[in-house]
Amino acid sequence: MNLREAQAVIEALLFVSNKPVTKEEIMKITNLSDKEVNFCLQNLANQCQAEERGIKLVKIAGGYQLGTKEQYAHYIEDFISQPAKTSLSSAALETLAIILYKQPITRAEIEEIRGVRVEKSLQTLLEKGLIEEVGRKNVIGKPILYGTTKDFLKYFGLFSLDELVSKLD
Amino acid sequence: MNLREAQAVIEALLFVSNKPVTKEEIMKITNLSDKEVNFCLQNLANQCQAEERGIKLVKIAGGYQLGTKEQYAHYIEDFISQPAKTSLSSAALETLAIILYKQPITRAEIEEIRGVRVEKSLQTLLEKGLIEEVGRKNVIGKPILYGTTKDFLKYFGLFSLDELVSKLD
Amino acid sequence: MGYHVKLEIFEGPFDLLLHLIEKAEVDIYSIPIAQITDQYLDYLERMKKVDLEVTSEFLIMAATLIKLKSAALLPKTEKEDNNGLQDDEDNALKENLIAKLVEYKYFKEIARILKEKEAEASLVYYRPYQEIHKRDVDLSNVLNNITLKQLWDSFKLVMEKSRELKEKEEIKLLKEEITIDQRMNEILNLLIKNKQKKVSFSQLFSLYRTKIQTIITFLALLELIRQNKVSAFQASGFGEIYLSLKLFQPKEDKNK
Repeated sequence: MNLREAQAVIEALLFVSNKPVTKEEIMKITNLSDKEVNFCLQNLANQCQAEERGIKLVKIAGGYQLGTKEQYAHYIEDFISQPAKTSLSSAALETLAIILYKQPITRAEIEEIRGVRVEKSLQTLLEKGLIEEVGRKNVIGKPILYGTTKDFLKYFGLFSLDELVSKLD
Repeated sequence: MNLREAQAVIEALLFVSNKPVTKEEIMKITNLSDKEVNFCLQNLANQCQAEERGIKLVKIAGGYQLGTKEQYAHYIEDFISQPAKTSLSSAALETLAIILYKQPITRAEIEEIRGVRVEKSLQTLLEKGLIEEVGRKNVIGKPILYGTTKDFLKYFGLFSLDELVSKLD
Repeated sequence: MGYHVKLEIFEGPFDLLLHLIEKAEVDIYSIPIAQITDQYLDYLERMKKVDLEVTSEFLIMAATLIKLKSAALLPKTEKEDNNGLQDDEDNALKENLIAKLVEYKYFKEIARILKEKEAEASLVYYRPYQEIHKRDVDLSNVLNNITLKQLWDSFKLVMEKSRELKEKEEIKLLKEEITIDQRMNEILNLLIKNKQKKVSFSQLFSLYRTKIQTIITFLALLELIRQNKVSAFQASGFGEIYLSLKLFQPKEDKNK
Protein backbone atom coordinates (compact mmCIF):
# COMPACT_ATOMS: atom_id res chain seq x y z
CA MET A 1 0.00 0.00 0.00
CA ASN A 2 1.49 3.32 -1.02
CA LEU A 3 0.93 6.49 0.98
CA ARG A 4 -1.77 7.78 -1.35
CA GLU A 5 -3.74 4.59 -0.82
CA ALA A 6 -3.04 4.77 2.90
CA GLN A 7 -4.56 8.21 2.95
CA ALA A 8 -7.62 6.86 1.09
CA VAL A 9 -8.06 4.09 3.68
CA ILE A 10 -7.81 6.60 6.51
CA GLU A 11 -10.38 8.84 4.86
CA ALA A 12 -12.71 5.84 4.44
CA LEU A 13 -12.27 4.81 8.09
CA LEU A 14 -12.91 8.31 9.39
CA PHE A 15 -15.90 8.58 7.06
CA VAL A 16 -17.71 5.55 8.49
CA SER A 17 -17.00 6.38 12.12
CA ASN A 18 -19.41 8.51 14.09
CA LYS A 19 -16.88 9.04 16.83
CA PRO A 20 -13.24 10.12 16.99
CA VAL A 21 -10.71 7.48 15.83
CA THR A 22 -7.38 7.40 17.62
CA LYS A 23 -4.05 7.27 15.84
CA GLU A 24 -3.44 3.90 17.50
CA GLU A 25 -6.63 2.47 16.00
CA ILE A 26 -5.60 3.71 12.56
CA MET A 27 -2.13 2.20 12.95
CA LYS A 28 -3.61 -1.12 14.00
CA ILE A 29 -6.05 -1.33 11.08
CA THR A 30 -3.71 -0.08 8.38
CA ASN A 31 -0.43 -1.51 9.63
CA LEU A 32 1.18 1.86 9.04
CA SER A 33 3.82 3.48 11.23
CA ASP A 34 3.13 6.44 13.45
CA LYS A 35 5.07 8.65 11.05
CA GLU A 36 3.15 7.43 8.02
CA VAL A 37 -0.21 7.97 9.69
CA ASN A 38 0.86 11.48 10.69
CA PHE A 39 1.87 12.22 7.12
CA CYS A 40 -1.45 10.98 5.72
CA LEU A 41 -3.51 12.86 8.30
CA GLN A 42 -1.60 16.04 7.58
CA ASN A 43 -2.19 15.61 3.86
CA LEU A 44 -5.87 14.87 4.41
CA ALA A 45 -6.24 17.98 6.56
CA ASN A 46 -4.51 20.14 3.94
CA GLN A 47 -6.64 18.88 1.08
CA CYS A 48 -9.83 19.54 3.04
CA GLN A 49 -8.83 23.17 3.24
CA ALA A 50 -9.58 23.63 -0.46
CA GLU A 51 -12.50 25.98 -1.07
CA GLU A 52 -14.61 23.31 -2.77
CA ARG A 53 -14.40 20.95 0.20
CA GLY A 54 -17.27 21.05 2.75
CA ILE A 55 -15.67 18.82 5.35
CA LYS A 56 -12.53 19.12 7.44
CA LEU A 57 -10.35 16.99 9.66
CA VAL A 58 -11.11 17.69 13.32
CA LYS A 59 -8.66 16.80 16.07
CA ILE A 60 -10.99 15.99 18.92
CA ALA A 61 -11.28 14.00 22.17
CA GLY A 62 -7.94 12.29 21.74
CA GLY A 63 -8.63 11.26 18.15
CA TYR A 64 -9.53 12.34 14.65
CA GLN A 65 -12.90 12.76 13.02
CA LEU A 66 -14.31 14.25 9.85
CA GLY A 67 -16.82 17.04 10.40
CA THR A 68 -18.50 19.73 8.35
CA LYS A 69 -16.98 23.20 8.08
CA GLU A 70 -18.48 25.78 10.47
CA GLN A 71 -19.49 28.20 7.72
CA TYR A 72 -21.97 25.71 6.27
CA ALA A 73 -23.78 24.92 9.54
CA HIS A 74 -26.95 26.78 8.60
CA TYR A 75 -27.37 24.81 5.34
CA ILE A 76 -27.13 21.59 7.35
CA GLU A 77 -29.62 22.80 9.93
CA ASP A 78 -32.02 23.64 7.09
CA PHE A 79 -31.41 20.27 5.53
CA ILE A 80 -31.91 18.06 8.55
CA SER A 81 -34.70 20.47 9.58
CA GLN A 82 -33.28 20.71 13.02
CA PRO A 83 -32.97 23.94 14.96
CA ALA A 84 -29.46 25.02 15.84
CA LYS A 85 -28.11 22.94 18.72
CA THR A 86 -29.20 24.08 22.16
CA SER A 87 -26.47 25.45 24.34
CA LEU A 88 -25.91 24.92 28.05
CA SER A 89 -27.25 27.50 30.52
CA SER A 90 -24.74 29.74 32.30
CA ALA A 91 -25.60 27.91 35.51
CA ALA A 92 -24.69 24.55 33.96
CA LEU A 93 -21.49 25.97 32.43
CA GLU A 94 -20.35 27.39 35.78
CA THR A 95 -21.02 24.08 37.48
CA LEU A 96 -19.13 22.26 34.75
CA ALA A 97 -16.16 24.65 35.00
CA ILE A 98 -15.90 23.93 38.73
CA ILE A 99 -16.10 20.17 38.25
CA LEU A 100 -13.50 20.35 35.49
CA TYR A 101 -10.89 22.00 37.71
CA LYS A 102 -11.80 20.53 41.09
CA GLN A 103 -12.68 16.96 40.19
CA PRO A 104 -13.43 14.71 41.95
CA ILE A 105 -15.82 17.01 43.78
CA THR A 106 -19.10 16.62 45.71
CA ARG A 107 -22.31 18.54 45.18
CA ALA A 108 -21.97 20.37 48.49
CA GLU A 109 -18.48 21.54 47.54
CA ILE A 110 -19.74 22.93 44.23
CA GLU A 111 -22.62 24.68 46.00
CA GLU A 112 -20.15 26.24 48.40
CA ILE A 113 -18.28 27.81 45.46
CA ARG A 114 -21.29 28.88 43.39
CA GLY A 115 -23.37 30.02 46.36
CA VAL A 116 -26.48 28.40 44.92
CA ARG A 117 -27.99 24.95 44.70
CA VAL A 118 -26.69 22.98 41.76
CA GLU A 119 -28.96 19.93 41.72
CA LYS A 120 -30.61 20.90 38.45
CA SER A 121 -27.30 21.71 36.72
CA LEU A 122 -25.82 18.39 37.83
CA GLN A 123 -28.82 16.51 36.42
CA THR A 124 -28.50 18.30 33.09
CA LEU A 125 -24.76 17.63 32.88
CA LEU A 126 -25.19 13.97 33.86
CA GLU A 127 -27.93 13.54 31.29
CA LYS A 128 -25.85 15.16 28.57
CA GLY A 129 -23.07 12.74 29.47
CA LEU A 130 -20.63 15.58 30.21
CA ILE A 131 -20.02 14.50 33.81
CA GLU A 132 -20.32 11.23 35.68
CA GLU A 133 -20.17 9.80 39.16
CA VAL A 134 -16.59 8.80 39.84
CA GLY A 135 -16.90 7.51 43.40
CA ARG A 136 -17.89 8.42 46.94
CA LYS A 137 -16.11 10.76 49.30
CA ASN A 138 -14.96 9.13 52.49
CA VAL A 139 -16.77 11.48 54.86
CA ILE A 140 -20.06 11.27 56.75
CA GLY A 141 -22.91 10.49 54.38
CA LYS A 142 -20.50 9.22 51.70
CA PRO A 143 -21.49 11.89 49.16
CA ILE A 144 -21.13 11.22 45.44
CA LEU A 145 -18.02 12.55 43.72
CA TYR A 146 -18.33 13.93 40.19
CA GLY A 147 -15.84 14.18 37.34
CA THR A 148 -15.91 15.04 33.63
CA THR A 149 -16.31 12.40 30.91
CA LYS A 150 -14.63 11.81 27.56
CA ASP A 151 -17.77 13.21 25.91
CA PHE A 152 -16.91 16.48 27.60
CA LEU A 153 -14.00 16.95 25.19
CA LYS A 154 -16.17 15.98 22.24
CA TYR A 155 -18.90 18.40 23.20
CA PHE A 156 -16.54 21.38 23.38
CA GLY A 157 -14.46 20.34 20.38
CA LEU A 158 -11.31 19.86 22.46
CA PHE A 159 -8.54 17.37 21.81
CA SER A 160 -7.40 17.25 25.43
CA LEU A 161 -7.81 19.17 28.66
CA ASP A 162 -4.36 20.73 28.21
CA GLU A 163 -5.80 22.69 25.33
CA LEU A 164 -8.21 24.42 27.67
CA VAL A 165 -5.59 25.13 30.31
CA SER A 166 -3.32 26.81 27.77
CA LYS A 167 -6.21 29.03 26.66
CA LEU A 168 -6.54 30.29 30.23
CA ASP A 169 -2.96 31.35 30.77
CA MET B 1 -22.05 31.70 -3.44
CA ASN B 2 -19.61 30.70 -6.16
CA LEU B 3 -19.60 27.23 -7.66
CA ARG B 4 -16.64 26.08 -5.58
CA GLU B 5 -18.49 26.99 -2.40
CA ALA B 6 -21.65 25.39 -3.81
CA GLN B 7 -19.72 22.17 -4.23
CA ALA B 8 -18.52 22.44 -0.63
CA VAL B 9 -22.08 22.85 0.64
CA ILE B 10 -23.20 19.82 -1.37
CA GLU B 11 -20.34 17.73 0.02
CA ALA B 12 -21.30 18.80 3.56
CA LEU B 13 -24.97 17.93 2.99
CA LEU B 14 -24.17 14.51 1.58
CA PHE B 15 -21.73 13.92 4.43
CA VAL B 16 -24.32 14.39 7.20
CA SER B 17 -27.04 12.41 5.45
CA ASN B 18 -27.39 8.69 6.01
CA LYS B 19 -29.70 8.25 3.05
CA PRO B 20 -29.62 9.35 -0.59
CA VAL B 21 -30.24 13.05 -1.20
CA THR B 22 -32.21 14.02 -4.31
CA LYS B 23 -31.17 16.73 -6.74
CA GLU B 24 -34.38 18.60 -5.87
CA GLU B 25 -33.47 18.67 -2.18
CA ILE B 26 -30.03 20.04 -3.02
CA MET B 27 -31.55 22.73 -5.28
CA LYS B 28 -33.98 23.77 -2.55
CA ILE B 29 -31.33 24.09 0.16
CA THR B 30 -28.66 25.76 -1.95
CA ASN B 31 -30.86 27.87 -4.27
CA LEU B 32 -28.82 26.62 -7.20
CA SER B 33 -30.14 25.78 -10.66
CA ASP B 34 -30.39 22.24 -11.97
CA LYS B 35 -27.45 22.91 -14.24
CA GLU B 36 -25.27 24.27 -11.43
CA VAL B 37 -26.04 21.32 -9.16
CA ASN B 38 -25.18 18.93 -12.00
CA PHE B 39 -21.89 20.70 -12.52
CA CYS B 40 -20.98 20.54 -8.82
CA LEU B 41 -21.95 16.87 -8.49
CA GLN B 42 -19.89 16.01 -11.55
CA ASN B 43 -16.91 17.85 -10.11
CA LEU B 44 -17.34 16.16 -6.74
CA ALA B 45 -17.49 12.74 -8.41
CA ASN B 46 -14.35 13.47 -10.44
CA GLN B 47 -12.34 14.65 -7.47
CA CYS B 48 -13.27 11.56 -5.46
CA GLN B 49 -11.66 9.45 -8.16
CA ALA B 50 -8.19 10.59 -7.10
CA GLU B 51 -6.12 7.77 -5.68
CA GLU B 52 -5.81 9.35 -2.23
CA ARG B 53 -9.57 9.64 -1.78
CA GLY B 54 -11.34 6.85 0.13
CA ILE B 55 -14.90 7.89 -0.58
CA LYS B 56 -16.89 8.23 -3.78
CA LEU B 57 -20.15 9.71 -5.00
CA VAL B 58 -22.81 7.06 -5.49
CA LYS B 59 -25.95 7.61 -7.59
CA ILE B 60 -28.53 5.48 -5.86
CA ALA B 61 -32.30 5.18 -5.35
CA GLY B 62 -33.09 8.38 -7.20
CA GLY B 63 -30.53 10.42 -5.27
CA TYR B 64 -26.89 10.88 -4.39
CA GLN B 65 -24.91 9.56 -1.47
CA LEU B 66 -21.30 9.41 -0.35
CA GLY B 67 -19.93 5.95 0.34
CA THR B 68 -16.58 4.28 0.84
CA LYS B 69 -14.74 2.78 -2.14
CA GLU B 70 -15.22 -0.97 -2.58
CA GLN B 71 -11.52 -1.79 -2.48
CA TYR B 72 -11.27 -0.60 1.14
CA ALA B 73 -14.26 -2.62 2.42
CA HIS B 74 -12.19 -5.13 4.38
CA TYR B 75 -10.44 -2.38 6.37
CA ILE B 76 -13.82 -1.01 7.32
CA GLU B 77 -15.14 -4.40 8.35
CA ASP B 78 -12.10 -4.87 10.57
CA PHE B 79 -12.68 -1.47 12.04
CA ILE B 80 -16.38 -1.71 12.85
CA SER B 81 -16.22 -5.27 14.13
CA GLN B 82 -14.00 -4.13 16.99
CA PRO B 83 -16.18 -4.36 20.06
CA ALA B 84 -17.12 -1.11 21.68
CA LYS B 85 -15.91 -1.26 25.24
CA THR B 86 -18.12 1.54 26.47
CA SER B 87 -20.39 0.64 29.35
CA LEU B 88 -23.63 2.42 30.12
CA SER B 89 -23.66 5.65 32.11
CA SER B 90 -25.82 5.65 35.23
CA ALA B 91 -28.14 8.12 33.46
CA ALA B 92 -28.63 5.67 30.59
CA LEU B 93 -29.07 2.78 33.01
CA GLU B 94 -31.84 4.63 34.87
CA THR B 95 -33.61 5.37 31.61
CA LEU B 96 -33.28 1.74 30.58
CA ALA B 97 -34.75 0.56 33.89
CA ILE B 98 -37.73 2.87 33.45
CA ILE B 99 -38.34 1.68 29.89
CA LEU B 100 -38.01 -1.96 30.93
CA TYR B 101 -40.64 -1.75 33.64
CA LYS B 102 -42.95 0.89 32.15
CA GLN B 103 -42.92 -0.02 28.46
CA PRO B 104 -44.32 1.08 26.12
CA ILE B 105 -43.44 4.60 27.23
CA THR B 106 -42.86 7.97 25.55
CA ARG B 107 -39.89 10.26 25.99
CA ALA B 108 -42.01 12.87 27.79
CA GLU B 109 -43.20 10.25 30.26
CA ILE B 110 -39.64 9.19 31.06
CA GLU B 111 -38.63 12.83 31.46
CA GLU B 112 -41.53 13.33 33.85
CA ILE B 113 -40.16 10.56 36.05
CA ARG B 114 -36.48 11.44 35.85
CA GLY B 115 -36.99 15.20 35.98
CA VAL B 116 -34.39 15.79 33.25
CA ARG B 117 -34.19 15.53 29.48
CA VAL B 118 -33.37 12.02 28.35
CA GLU B 119 -32.61 12.59 24.67
CA LYS B 120 -28.99 11.54 25.01
CA SER B 121 -29.78 8.40 27.01
CA LEU B 122 -32.41 7.32 24.51
CA GLN B 123 -29.96 7.83 21.65
CA THR B 124 -27.34 5.71 23.41
CA LEU B 125 -29.81 2.93 24.22
CA LEU B 126 -31.11 2.93 20.64
CA GLU B 127 -27.59 2.81 19.24
CA LYS B 128 -26.63 -0.07 21.48
CA GLY B 129 -29.69 -2.03 20.39
CA LEU B 130 -31.17 -2.21 23.88
CA ILE B 131 -34.38 -0.37 23.07
CA GLU B 132 -36.40 0.37 19.95
CA GLU B 133 -39.42 2.27 18.75
CA VAL B 134 -42.46 0.09 19.27
CA GLY B 135 -45.21 2.41 18.02
CA ARG B 136 -46.84 5.76 18.49
CA LYS B 137 -49.01 6.89 21.39
CA ASN B 138 -52.50 7.91 20.37
CA VAL B 139 -52.36 11.42 21.84
CA ILE B 140 -51.67 14.85 20.35
CA GLY B 141 -48.37 14.85 18.47
CA LYS B 142 -48.37 11.06 18.26
CA PRO B 143 -45.17 10.67 20.28
CA ILE B 144 -42.91 7.66 19.76
CA LEU B 145 -43.31 4.79 22.22
CA TYR B 146 -40.17 2.95 23.32
CA GLY B 147 -39.71 -0.60 24.50
CA THR B 148 -36.83 -3.02 25.01
CA THR B 149 -35.62 -5.09 22.04
CA LYS B 150 -35.96 -8.84 21.57
CA ASP B 151 -32.19 -9.13 21.83
CA PHE B 152 -32.35 -7.46 25.21
CA LEU B 153 -34.89 -9.96 26.54
CA LYS B 154 -32.95 -12.82 25.05
CA TYR B 155 -29.81 -11.64 26.79
CA PHE B 156 -31.56 -12.11 30.12
CA GLY B 157 -33.05 -15.43 29.03
CA LEU B 158 -36.57 -14.07 28.75
CA PHE B 159 -39.08 -14.97 26.05
CA SER B 160 -41.65 -12.33 26.88
CA LEU B 161 -42.16 -9.38 29.14
CA ASP B 162 -44.62 -11.35 31.25
CA GLU B 163 -41.72 -13.41 32.48
CA LEU B 164 -40.08 -10.29 33.82
CA VAL B 165 -42.35 -10.21 36.85
CA SER B 166 -41.92 -13.88 37.64
CA LYS B 167 -38.13 -13.54 37.47
CA LEU B 168 -38.27 -10.99 40.25
CA ASP B 169 -39.81 -13.28 42.84
CA MET C 1 -34.34 58.15 36.80
CA GLY C 2 -34.65 55.26 34.43
CA TYR C 3 -36.72 52.34 35.49
CA HIS C 4 -35.45 49.07 34.07
CA VAL C 5 -38.21 46.57 33.62
CA LYS C 6 -35.89 44.02 32.11
CA LEU C 7 -33.42 42.91 34.75
CA GLU C 8 -30.27 41.00 34.12
CA ILE C 9 -30.49 37.48 35.48
CA PHE C 10 -27.70 36.57 37.85
CA GLU C 11 -26.50 33.06 38.52
CA GLY C 12 -26.62 33.52 42.26
CA PRO C 13 -25.51 35.95 44.98
CA PHE C 14 -21.81 35.90 44.04
CA ASP C 15 -22.66 36.68 40.45
CA LEU C 16 -24.75 39.68 41.45
CA LEU C 17 -22.15 40.88 43.94
CA LEU C 18 -19.40 40.58 41.36
CA HIS C 19 -21.48 42.58 38.91
CA LEU C 20 -21.98 45.38 41.45
CA ILE C 21 -18.28 45.44 42.28
CA GLU C 22 -17.33 45.61 38.62
CA LYS C 23 -19.89 48.34 38.03
CA ALA C 24 -18.46 50.34 40.93
CA GLU C 25 -15.02 49.87 39.33
CA VAL C 26 -13.40 48.91 42.57
CA ASP C 27 -10.99 46.15 43.42
CA ILE C 28 -12.54 43.00 44.92
CA TYR C 29 -10.17 43.39 47.87
CA SER C 30 -11.51 46.82 48.83
CA ILE C 31 -15.25 46.56 48.52
CA PRO C 32 -17.15 49.60 49.78
CA ILE C 33 -19.48 47.46 51.89
CA ALA C 34 -22.10 50.09 52.71
CA GLN C 35 -22.55 51.14 49.10
CA ILE C 36 -22.57 47.62 47.71
CA THR C 37 -25.01 46.42 50.37
CA ASP C 38 -27.50 49.14 49.48
CA GLN C 39 -27.20 48.36 45.78
CA TYR C 40 -27.57 44.66 46.47
CA LEU C 41 -30.77 45.16 48.49
CA ASP C 42 -32.04 47.58 45.87
CA TYR C 43 -31.55 44.94 43.22
CA LEU C 44 -33.45 42.33 45.24
CA GLU C 45 -36.25 44.85 45.59
CA ARG C 46 -36.39 45.33 41.82
CA MET C 47 -36.30 41.58 41.26
CA LYS C 48 -39.41 41.28 43.36
CA LYS C 49 -41.12 44.09 41.46
CA VAL C 50 -40.78 42.25 38.19
CA ASP C 51 -41.74 38.97 39.81
CA LEU C 52 -38.35 37.35 39.61
CA GLU C 53 -37.73 34.65 42.11
CA VAL C 54 -35.59 35.87 45.00
CA THR C 55 -34.21 32.59 46.25
CA SER C 56 -32.96 31.95 49.76
CA GLU C 57 -29.33 32.14 48.63
CA PHE C 58 -29.78 35.79 47.69
CA LEU C 59 -31.33 36.51 51.08
CA ILE C 60 -28.58 34.76 53.01
CA MET C 61 -26.03 36.92 51.20
CA ALA C 62 -28.16 39.97 51.98
CA ALA C 63 -28.04 39.07 55.67
CA THR C 64 -24.24 38.66 55.50
CA LEU C 65 -23.84 42.04 53.81
CA ILE C 66 -26.14 43.73 56.31
CA LYS C 67 -24.11 42.27 59.14
CA LEU C 68 -20.90 43.58 57.62
CA LYS C 69 -22.45 46.94 56.94
CA SER C 70 -23.81 47.37 60.46
CA ALA C 71 -20.44 46.31 61.89
CA ALA C 72 -18.75 48.96 59.78
CA LEU C 73 -21.22 51.60 60.97
CA LEU C 74 -20.77 50.87 64.68
CA PRO C 75 -18.58 53.39 66.50
CA LYS C 76 -15.06 52.14 67.00
CA THR C 77 -15.16 52.51 70.81
CA GLU C 78 -18.10 50.16 71.18
CA LYS C 79 -16.30 47.52 69.21
CA GLU C 80 -13.19 47.87 71.33
CA ASP C 81 -15.24 47.24 74.46
CA ASN C 82 -15.40 43.62 73.46
CA ASN C 83 -11.62 43.36 73.31
CA GLY C 84 -11.81 43.56 69.53
CA LEU C 85 -13.44 40.15 69.42
CA GLN C 86 -16.40 41.26 67.35
CA ASP C 87 -14.05 43.14 65.07
CA ASP C 88 -11.99 40.02 64.36
CA GLU C 89 -15.08 38.02 63.60
CA ASP C 90 -16.32 40.62 61.13
CA ASN C 91 -12.93 40.79 59.48
CA ALA C 92 -12.88 37.04 59.08
CA LEU C 93 -16.36 37.19 57.59
CA LYS C 94 -15.28 39.83 55.10
CA GLU C 95 -12.07 38.01 54.19
CA ASN C 96 -13.99 34.80 53.68
CA LEU C 97 -16.47 36.59 51.44
CA ILE C 98 -13.66 38.12 49.37
CA ALA C 99 -11.86 34.77 49.01
CA LYS C 100 -15.07 33.19 47.77
CA LEU C 101 -15.67 36.03 45.32
CA VAL C 102 -12.17 35.66 43.89
CA GLU C 103 -12.62 31.93 43.43
CA TYR C 104 -16.07 32.36 41.93
CA LYS C 105 -14.75 34.95 39.46
CA TYR C 106 -12.11 32.47 38.26
CA PHE C 107 -14.68 29.79 37.49
CA LYS C 108 -16.97 32.28 35.83
CA GLU C 109 -14.10 33.07 33.45
CA ILE C 110 -13.61 29.37 32.65
CA ALA C 111 -17.35 29.07 32.05
CA ARG C 112 -17.07 31.95 29.58
CA ILE C 113 -14.30 30.16 27.66
CA LEU C 114 -16.36 26.97 27.64
CA LYS C 115 -19.29 28.93 26.23
CA GLU C 116 -17.13 30.14 23.33
CA LYS C 117 -15.85 26.65 22.66
CA GLU C 118 -19.39 25.29 22.79
CA ALA C 119 -20.55 27.85 20.23
CA GLU C 120 -17.69 26.93 17.85
CA ALA C 121 -18.14 23.19 18.31
CA SER C 122 -21.90 23.36 17.80
CA LEU C 123 -21.34 24.44 14.19
CA VAL C 124 -19.54 21.24 13.22
CA TYR C 125 -21.71 18.31 12.21
CA TYR C 126 -20.50 14.73 12.20
CA ARG C 127 -21.65 11.61 10.47
CA PRO C 128 -24.91 10.30 11.86
CA TYR C 129 -25.18 7.00 13.62
CA GLN C 130 -25.78 4.26 11.09
CA GLU C 131 -27.37 0.84 11.11
CA ILE C 132 -24.02 -0.58 10.09
CA HIS C 133 -22.84 -0.15 13.68
CA LYS C 134 -25.71 -2.09 15.15
CA ARG C 135 -25.29 -5.21 13.09
CA ASP C 136 -22.51 -6.71 15.16
CA VAL C 137 -23.51 -5.38 18.54
CA ASP C 138 -22.84 -7.90 21.23
CA LEU C 139 -25.10 -7.01 24.13
CA SER C 140 -22.86 -8.74 26.64
CA ASN C 141 -20.33 -6.05 25.86
CA VAL C 142 -22.76 -3.29 26.69
CA LEU C 143 -24.45 -5.00 29.62
CA ASN C 144 -21.27 -6.64 30.88
CA ASN C 145 -22.13 -6.91 34.55
CA ILE C 146 -25.66 -5.65 34.72
CA THR C 147 -28.25 -8.09 36.08
CA LEU C 148 -32.04 -7.92 36.00
CA LYS C 149 -31.96 -7.48 39.78
CA GLN C 150 -29.82 -4.35 39.33
CA LEU C 151 -32.21 -2.95 36.76
CA TRP C 152 -35.13 -3.58 39.11
CA ASP C 153 -33.29 -1.89 41.99
CA SER C 154 -32.41 1.02 39.76
CA PHE C 155 -36.06 1.31 38.73
CA LYS C 156 -37.27 1.33 42.33
CA LEU C 157 -34.65 3.92 43.25
CA VAL C 158 -35.53 6.18 40.36
CA MET C 159 -39.25 6.05 41.15
CA GLU C 160 -38.45 6.86 44.76
CA LYS C 161 -36.27 9.81 43.68
CA SER C 162 -39.05 10.99 41.39
CA ARG C 163 -41.51 11.01 44.27
CA GLU C 164 -39.09 12.91 46.48
CA LEU C 165 -38.43 15.42 43.72
CA LYS C 166 -42.12 16.15 43.37
CA GLU C 167 -42.62 16.48 47.12
CA LYS C 168 -39.70 18.87 47.29
CA GLU C 169 -41.19 21.01 44.56
CA GLU C 170 -44.40 21.28 46.55
CA ILE C 171 -42.54 22.38 49.66
CA LYS C 172 -40.58 24.89 47.62
CA LEU C 173 -43.76 26.51 46.38
CA LEU C 174 -44.97 26.93 49.93
CA LYS C 175 -41.72 28.58 50.94
CA GLU C 176 -41.85 31.11 48.17
CA GLU C 177 -45.35 32.24 49.01
CA ILE C 178 -44.16 34.94 51.35
CA THR C 179 -42.37 38.02 50.03
CA ILE C 180 -40.72 40.69 52.13
CA ASP C 181 -43.60 43.04 51.32
CA GLN C 182 -46.14 40.56 52.56
CA ARG C 183 -44.15 39.92 55.70
CA MET C 184 -43.94 43.67 56.32
CA ASN C 185 -47.72 43.86 56.20
CA GLU C 186 -48.00 40.88 58.52
CA ILE C 187 -45.74 42.51 61.08
CA LEU C 188 -47.69 45.75 60.85
CA ASN C 189 -50.97 43.90 61.32
CA LEU C 190 -49.56 42.07 64.29
CA LEU C 191 -48.60 45.38 65.88
CA ILE C 192 -51.92 47.01 65.04
CA LYS C 193 -53.90 44.17 66.57
CA ASN C 194 -51.79 44.25 69.70
CA LYS C 195 -53.33 46.36 72.46
CA GLN C 196 -50.08 48.04 73.43
CA LYS C 197 -49.04 48.32 69.76
CA LYS C 198 -45.88 46.63 70.89
CA VAL C 199 -44.34 43.18 70.52
CA SER C 200 -41.03 41.74 71.68
CA PHE C 201 -38.29 40.75 69.25
CA SER C 202 -38.11 37.18 70.53
CA GLN C 203 -41.88 36.87 70.41
CA LEU C 204 -41.93 37.95 66.78
CA PHE C 205 -39.21 35.54 65.72
CA SER C 206 -40.65 32.62 67.65
CA LEU C 207 -43.39 32.64 65.01
CA TYR C 208 -40.93 31.58 62.32
CA ARG C 209 -39.05 28.35 62.46
CA THR C 210 -37.09 27.99 59.25
CA LYS C 211 -33.94 29.87 58.30
CA ILE C 212 -35.53 31.41 55.23
CA GLN C 213 -38.59 32.59 57.17
CA THR C 214 -36.35 34.13 59.80
CA ILE C 215 -34.29 35.95 57.19
CA ILE C 216 -37.34 37.29 55.39
CA THR C 217 -38.79 38.49 58.69
CA PHE C 218 -35.54 40.17 59.64
CA LEU C 219 -35.27 41.94 56.28
CA ALA C 220 -38.92 42.99 56.50
CA LEU C 221 -38.31 44.38 59.97
CA LEU C 222 -35.25 46.34 58.85
CA GLU C 223 -37.26 47.82 56.02
CA LEU C 224 -40.10 48.82 58.36
CA ILE C 225 -37.62 50.54 60.66
CA ARG C 226 -36.03 52.30 57.70
CA GLN C 227 -39.43 53.52 56.54
CA ASN C 228 -39.98 54.87 60.02
CA LYS C 229 -43.09 52.77 60.57
CA VAL C 230 -41.73 50.68 63.39
CA SER C 231 -39.25 51.55 66.08
CA ALA C 232 -37.06 49.26 68.11
CA PHE C 233 -36.38 49.91 71.75
CA GLN C 234 -34.07 48.22 74.19
CA ALA C 235 -34.32 49.06 77.90
CA SER C 236 -30.94 47.67 78.90
CA GLY C 237 -27.88 46.12 77.28
CA PHE C 238 -28.61 42.50 76.28
CA GLY C 239 -32.20 43.06 77.39
CA GLU C 240 -35.25 42.25 75.35
CA ILE C 241 -35.83 44.42 72.30
CA TYR C 242 -39.35 45.73 71.84
CA LEU C 243 -40.82 46.71 68.54
CA SER C 244 -43.56 49.28 68.52
CA LEU C 245 -45.75 50.89 65.95
CA LYS C 246 -44.45 54.34 65.16
CA LEU C 247 -46.72 55.59 62.52
CA PHE C 248 -50.03 54.20 61.58
CA GLN C 249 -51.10 54.87 58.04
CA PRO C 250 -54.18 53.17 56.62
CA LYS C 251 -53.38 51.32 53.40
CA GLU C 252 -55.60 53.57 51.31
CA ASP C 253 -53.60 56.65 52.28
CA LYS C 254 -50.33 55.00 51.50
CA ASN C 255 -51.30 54.30 47.95
CA LYS C 256 -52.45 57.81 47.17
